[in-house]
Amino acid sequence: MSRQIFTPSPEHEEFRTSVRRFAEANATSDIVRDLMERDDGYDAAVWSQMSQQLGLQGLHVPEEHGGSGFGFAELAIVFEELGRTLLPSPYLATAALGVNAILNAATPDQQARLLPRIATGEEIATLAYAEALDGTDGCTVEAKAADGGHVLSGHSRHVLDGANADLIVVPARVDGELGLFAVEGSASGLTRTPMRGVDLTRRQARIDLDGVAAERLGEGDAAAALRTTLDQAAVCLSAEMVGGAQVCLETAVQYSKDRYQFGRPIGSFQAVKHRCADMLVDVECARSAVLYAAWAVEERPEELDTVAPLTKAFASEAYVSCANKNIYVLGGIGYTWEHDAHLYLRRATASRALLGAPAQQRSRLAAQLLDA
Amino acid sequence: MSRQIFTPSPEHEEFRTSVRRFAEANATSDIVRDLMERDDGYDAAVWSQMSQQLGLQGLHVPEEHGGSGFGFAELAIVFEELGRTLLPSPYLATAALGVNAILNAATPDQQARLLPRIATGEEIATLAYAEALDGTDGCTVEAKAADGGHVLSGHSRHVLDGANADLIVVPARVDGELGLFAVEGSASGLTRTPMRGVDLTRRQARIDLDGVAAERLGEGDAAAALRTTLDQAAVCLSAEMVGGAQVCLETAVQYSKDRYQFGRPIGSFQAVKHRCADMLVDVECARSAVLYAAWAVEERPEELDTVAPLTKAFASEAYVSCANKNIYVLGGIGYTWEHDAHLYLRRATASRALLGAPAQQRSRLAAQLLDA
Amino acid sequence: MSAVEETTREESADEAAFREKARTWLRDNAPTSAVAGTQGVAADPNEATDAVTAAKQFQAKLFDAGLAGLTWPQEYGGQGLTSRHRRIFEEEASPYPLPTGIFIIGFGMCGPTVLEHGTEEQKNRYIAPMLRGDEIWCQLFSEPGAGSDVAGLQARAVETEDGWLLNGQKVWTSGAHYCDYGLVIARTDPDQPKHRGITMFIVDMNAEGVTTRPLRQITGESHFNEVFFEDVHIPRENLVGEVNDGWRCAITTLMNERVSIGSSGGDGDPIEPYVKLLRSRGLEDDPVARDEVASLYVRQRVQRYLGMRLNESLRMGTAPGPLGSVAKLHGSIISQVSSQMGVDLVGLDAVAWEDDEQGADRWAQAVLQSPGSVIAGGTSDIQRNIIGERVLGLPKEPQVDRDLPFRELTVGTQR
Amino acid sequence: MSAVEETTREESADEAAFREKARTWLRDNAPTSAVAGTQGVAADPNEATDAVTAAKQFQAKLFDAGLAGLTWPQEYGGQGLTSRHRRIFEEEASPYPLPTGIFIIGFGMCGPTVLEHGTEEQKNRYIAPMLRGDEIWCQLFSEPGAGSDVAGLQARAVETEDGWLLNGQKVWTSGAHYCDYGLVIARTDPDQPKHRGITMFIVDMNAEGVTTRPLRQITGESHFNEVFFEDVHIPRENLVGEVNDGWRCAITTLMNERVSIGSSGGDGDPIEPYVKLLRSRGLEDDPVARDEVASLYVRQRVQRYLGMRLNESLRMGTAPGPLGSVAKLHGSIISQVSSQMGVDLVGLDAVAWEDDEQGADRWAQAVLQSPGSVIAGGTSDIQRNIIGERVLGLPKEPQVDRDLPFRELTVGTQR
Repeated sequence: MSRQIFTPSPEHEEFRTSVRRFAEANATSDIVRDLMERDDGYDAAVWSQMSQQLGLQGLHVPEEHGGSGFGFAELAIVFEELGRTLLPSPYLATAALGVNAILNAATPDQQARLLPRIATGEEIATLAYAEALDGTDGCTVEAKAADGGHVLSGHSRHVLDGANADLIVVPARVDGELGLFAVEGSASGLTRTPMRGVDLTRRQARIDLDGVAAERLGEGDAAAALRTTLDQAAVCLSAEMVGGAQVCLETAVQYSKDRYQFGRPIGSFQAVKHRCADMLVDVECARSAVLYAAWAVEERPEELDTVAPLTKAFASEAYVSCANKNIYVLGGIGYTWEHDAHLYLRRATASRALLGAPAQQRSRLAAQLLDA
Repeated sequence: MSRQIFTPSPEHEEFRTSVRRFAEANATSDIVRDLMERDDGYDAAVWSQMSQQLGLQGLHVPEEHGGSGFGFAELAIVFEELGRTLLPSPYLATAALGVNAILNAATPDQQARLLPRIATGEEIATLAYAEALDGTDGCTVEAKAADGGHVLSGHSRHVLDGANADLIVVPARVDGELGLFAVEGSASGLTRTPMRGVDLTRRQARIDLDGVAAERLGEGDAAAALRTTLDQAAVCLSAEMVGGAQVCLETAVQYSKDRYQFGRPIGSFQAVKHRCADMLVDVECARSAVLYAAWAVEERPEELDTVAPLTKAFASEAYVSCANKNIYVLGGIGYTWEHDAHLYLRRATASRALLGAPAQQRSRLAAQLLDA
Repeated sequence: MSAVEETTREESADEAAFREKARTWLRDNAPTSAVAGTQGVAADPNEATDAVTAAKQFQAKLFDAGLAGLTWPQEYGGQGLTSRHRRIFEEEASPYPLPTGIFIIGFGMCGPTVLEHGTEEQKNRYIAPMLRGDEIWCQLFSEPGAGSDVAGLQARAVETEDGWLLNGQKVWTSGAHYCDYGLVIARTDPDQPKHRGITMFIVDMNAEGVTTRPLRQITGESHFNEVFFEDVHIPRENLVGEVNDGWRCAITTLMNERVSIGSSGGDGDPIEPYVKLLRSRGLEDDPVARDEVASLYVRQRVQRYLGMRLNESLRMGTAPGPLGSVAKLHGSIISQVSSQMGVDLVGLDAVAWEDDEQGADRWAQAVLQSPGSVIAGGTSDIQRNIIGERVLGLPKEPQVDRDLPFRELTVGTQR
Repeated sequence: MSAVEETTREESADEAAFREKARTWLRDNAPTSAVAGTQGVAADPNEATDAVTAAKQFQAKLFDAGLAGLTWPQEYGGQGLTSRHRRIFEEEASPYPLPTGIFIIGFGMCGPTVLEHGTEEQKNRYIAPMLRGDEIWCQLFSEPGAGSDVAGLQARAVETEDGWLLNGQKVWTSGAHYCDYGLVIARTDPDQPKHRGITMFIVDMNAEGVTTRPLRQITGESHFNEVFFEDVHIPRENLVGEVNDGWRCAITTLMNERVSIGSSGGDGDPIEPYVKLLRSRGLEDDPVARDEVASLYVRQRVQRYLGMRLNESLRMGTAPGPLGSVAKLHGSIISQVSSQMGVDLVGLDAVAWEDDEQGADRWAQAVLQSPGSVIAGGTSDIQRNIIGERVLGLPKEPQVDRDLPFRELTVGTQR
């Protein structure tokens, strides 16, 4: 861990470079557009290389479970770089949701059993979180003890990469508390229905559980573990959003240098120049929050409850704003399907709603400020 | 009445010109700054001329009560022109609140007795409305029958020109309903305490009533008459705000033509030019609403409940925005006490809060949309 | 639009008779439900053929009944009536979903331009078939390399013995695939400064060398075309106005565009979908959602009054001044605010949906459409320049391209 | 600032000893409650005299204890320590309301400029008395006719036998009425283009011909001065840098200004007044008010992280890049949002109050102050130009004033 919060170490810069190289090579516009037409929506070979070449899936999995034992500073780098390219992959689901849910809730034995397969890239994991966003209130899945384990019934929507996941962590009500349960993707009684959505580069699914066998992760009420997992994932997603917003900024800047109107590059007009400057303000503000949040996850875990929602709220607004402003700067060409600008607006729009939209995050912050 | 809603007739244009001439002559920056330091805050001689030369106080008082019998199209012209200059005078209190309260609530006899003195400019009238903004809920004054009339006890804050008014219409609870009562400014038991405020060109006062003799206006519950009065006054105030916003726009435009930086008039920079254009958008949108509202007061009274709140909400935002943008365009000089720019920001800030701030107006609109 | 009816209640006998005629004819002939693809400015090319046929049939009936081209000169097939008659017809027609959307470009932009700048022969030849719907028109000004700087166009028309040879590419052309004629501007003298070497022509869209290709927008739909001209022959009689004076003609067309964008829209009450949304999501008592919907409602109503004011000034024959640009700018604010509000209020269900959820994508589609409101028909920046310079009289920026020969300018992203 | 302490927990023994020394000295000497008028950058001139005396006394004690000018060179009176030492001192001092505000311009802007561009004699003469608080400094760059275009200044310095004669007017000078010396820039060659004929001088604020006048702001307070120079003699040894090369020196001063504005602020938790406001108005359960306060809180915290990041990069010795401008822009958004929110939440009671309502004017005053955040220290437009051109590398606008002799330019509102 670097002693600085905001300043990357040389090792971090090097790591960033290799992730960027990998992402750029495997997520050209052509590749992304090809994958977004496909049913599964990602490339299994690239997923595998992501693990074998860079160890990304196991980045913050402890070394004893087959991972690299790094932390959120490194995760934030990966997410920012992946966010730059829109590489369609179940990485957010696996690394931000699945791994963290297991780390936060599972017993050491369970971790030893579940994490290595994820760290090696063999298994895609995810968390069915949507109905549980407000603590346990919205959770609609019921668990019953059976055969030394549990069986789950109910359904969950908006499960990130739910159709491709090998391991789905499902929050369910059990004996008046909330439990987190590991469900195999191939389990009998589990029906997975892909959803369509505005973001063509990250899939969601509906899962229906009808007496599906499941393993409870850890013991006791898991509401806190779920909350922590969602907040950690929100920090990861915020880092991804900063990467996306940064690319929108770079695209707008480059275009406004190249494009001439009225005999001048359009970037020499204050309307365009100041729009780009406002994008930079958004990006750098969001980046400051993400860097602080990634540091706080480990060094100030007691602040996570505040830092995660505010970071997610700010980064969501910043990304949507930058994605829109990029299209404005591009003008007509930015409004065509052929240009990638809309793919970023699509990603931004979906990401804003994922893991708690800004209004939900603000509502949590208001409760902290006013209901203490 | 013109058959057009938005297009002034030649007579209207002529009337506007005479009001403008009067206002500009009597509200130069020096005059305004002199009056705003004075205790009474207005010039009684000018008030008197306003009536004698232009008949403004009696503009929409029926002819049989000594007025000119015009309507809101003409009132809107007067308020817009007065709003341009910040002329400190109790005109909003008298014409928009006092006269309308009497017209909406009083019996023909009462009107015949009360209105002529107002129309001639002899009396300043006002309405103590602040506590009654949400219907009767906030009304804190109680009325009791006594000696064939009533006596009032309680207090009211934020009474426009309450310290100078000769006639104060006071909403009060009486026998489980809301009544409107005429109180003489010189009545015994009435204490009037001037308040200080951000707007140095329009005064408010606190009134304390301790068994003050009062005459009830009309009969039966006056809640609807009060509501109508406040909505009509909101339309008048919105017209005034359009006038103020228009001057902020004109000031910014003129300065940005005259002021050179970097070898060019600053209005040639898009940042300044587009800021002025945004001001014009605000002003013309607000003006469209005001013109429609002034027409609707008489021709579509059933729409007043919707049109008044939305016009007041929009015009408030527009004025504050233009007053701020004017200062930005002016730069340092606009931040000095000597420049009049801040007097408009002060007026805008206070006017926004008067007669229902935007959030209160929106809350009424939401109720109409959703609670039907 | 009760408020507008109010202003027309003192009708002349002639006007009242016309209202009666329009009312009767529409009752007997107008469709009561919309024909797919015939109402919007541009139809999806894949479903366009039937729609175009239906629209043409309706327009012919309208023309034959003496209800088309109401204010246009009688000698060219119009009715020579006043703008008050047109207004009366619009009022009577407003309850019906008339399938006339595909004629808007012709009636609103091309027709007025031909009437103002065209030759006697052109008016005799083109106006009546345009009004009867026999021939549909499009406008071909925009180019990929020009954008906001419309006069920076690069399409070339080189003079030949009997006319011109046109080469180049146009873009954002509504309905090019079903149109018969188009108004095109092309560069005829690149040695002149950019505004001065441009000429306007009528181009036969079925001529050899004209290729149209649908342009896919970011929503996935195709409402526009790209049009490619490859050695397209334009006969001499298709010249509109003077050679190298086409920019002046184009201004006529563009002014008409701005007015028609600014004054359009607003059928039905646009707040209704949001009210329904709140109810369907159980948010009707949520104060934050209520405040947001009320905010939108304020802007929508203000926009409506602005549109009424614009229409009134057109009806009065006074110049609408800056109101077209104002309405366009305020309209794009509304588009941005309302589209974001929609997805925010719906939440996750607005960004992903199951196959059987009818219309679940509408909020996301609105977000994707919203940037178009800032770009199409002159960007918001251009509108602000227009207001700043032409309305407020603020000085122009230093202009580096006014006097240089066009061939020495850098245009688009060419190097 | 617990997060910052974290980053310093691995302190060297030397640093730890310094921390202990600072802590002890402050405990024994620092005031625990604020002395009126000594904390802000500029005091009200009417109550300034006592405050200035108190501040000078404190600064002298600080200097004598070896705790002033921590990172400045020892040969001129500084302590020659590292930026980590300065940071440690700031951490230890943060609980105390030190009366050092009136020295900020000298320490943050004038001192660094003299150290970088001044002569050996100047550093020997001025730095130590500045650090000891014996002599207070101000900066005299802004002029009424220049504004954002600082280099458009018109104050003239004409060379004489033994120096220069200075004439002209400066504005927005903090604390001019109690300052001993000022850094001034003036035009020495109007035949050169505007950036090239400027020279920087040290001016004795008590010299004959210097008049200061308080400038009343729109809030009614006077935090700044106008300064008039009438035939003020400037001795030759007061030249800073080279003749006609003053713009380069001024850049040093202005860069230091931007960093100090961007990294300042944020003592205490700025959301606290709003939380109290909601409670006092009974709005703590109002969902709209809650949402607004949470929105503000998000921006305030983000601004705090931005400030920490800026400070970290200064501490690391890396260039803070655009962060100063970013923080200034975002700070002015916060100022606008929060001030409007205050008056809106309070309602009528925020815009008028009775004489005995203590502090009732605070929300209105905040609204009046807010435009200052967009103007002072380089307007938001200028910050966006800086970010656009220097950070993002976007091309400059066509420049009409770079190469013309200054005397041919129109400046301000002169004609």
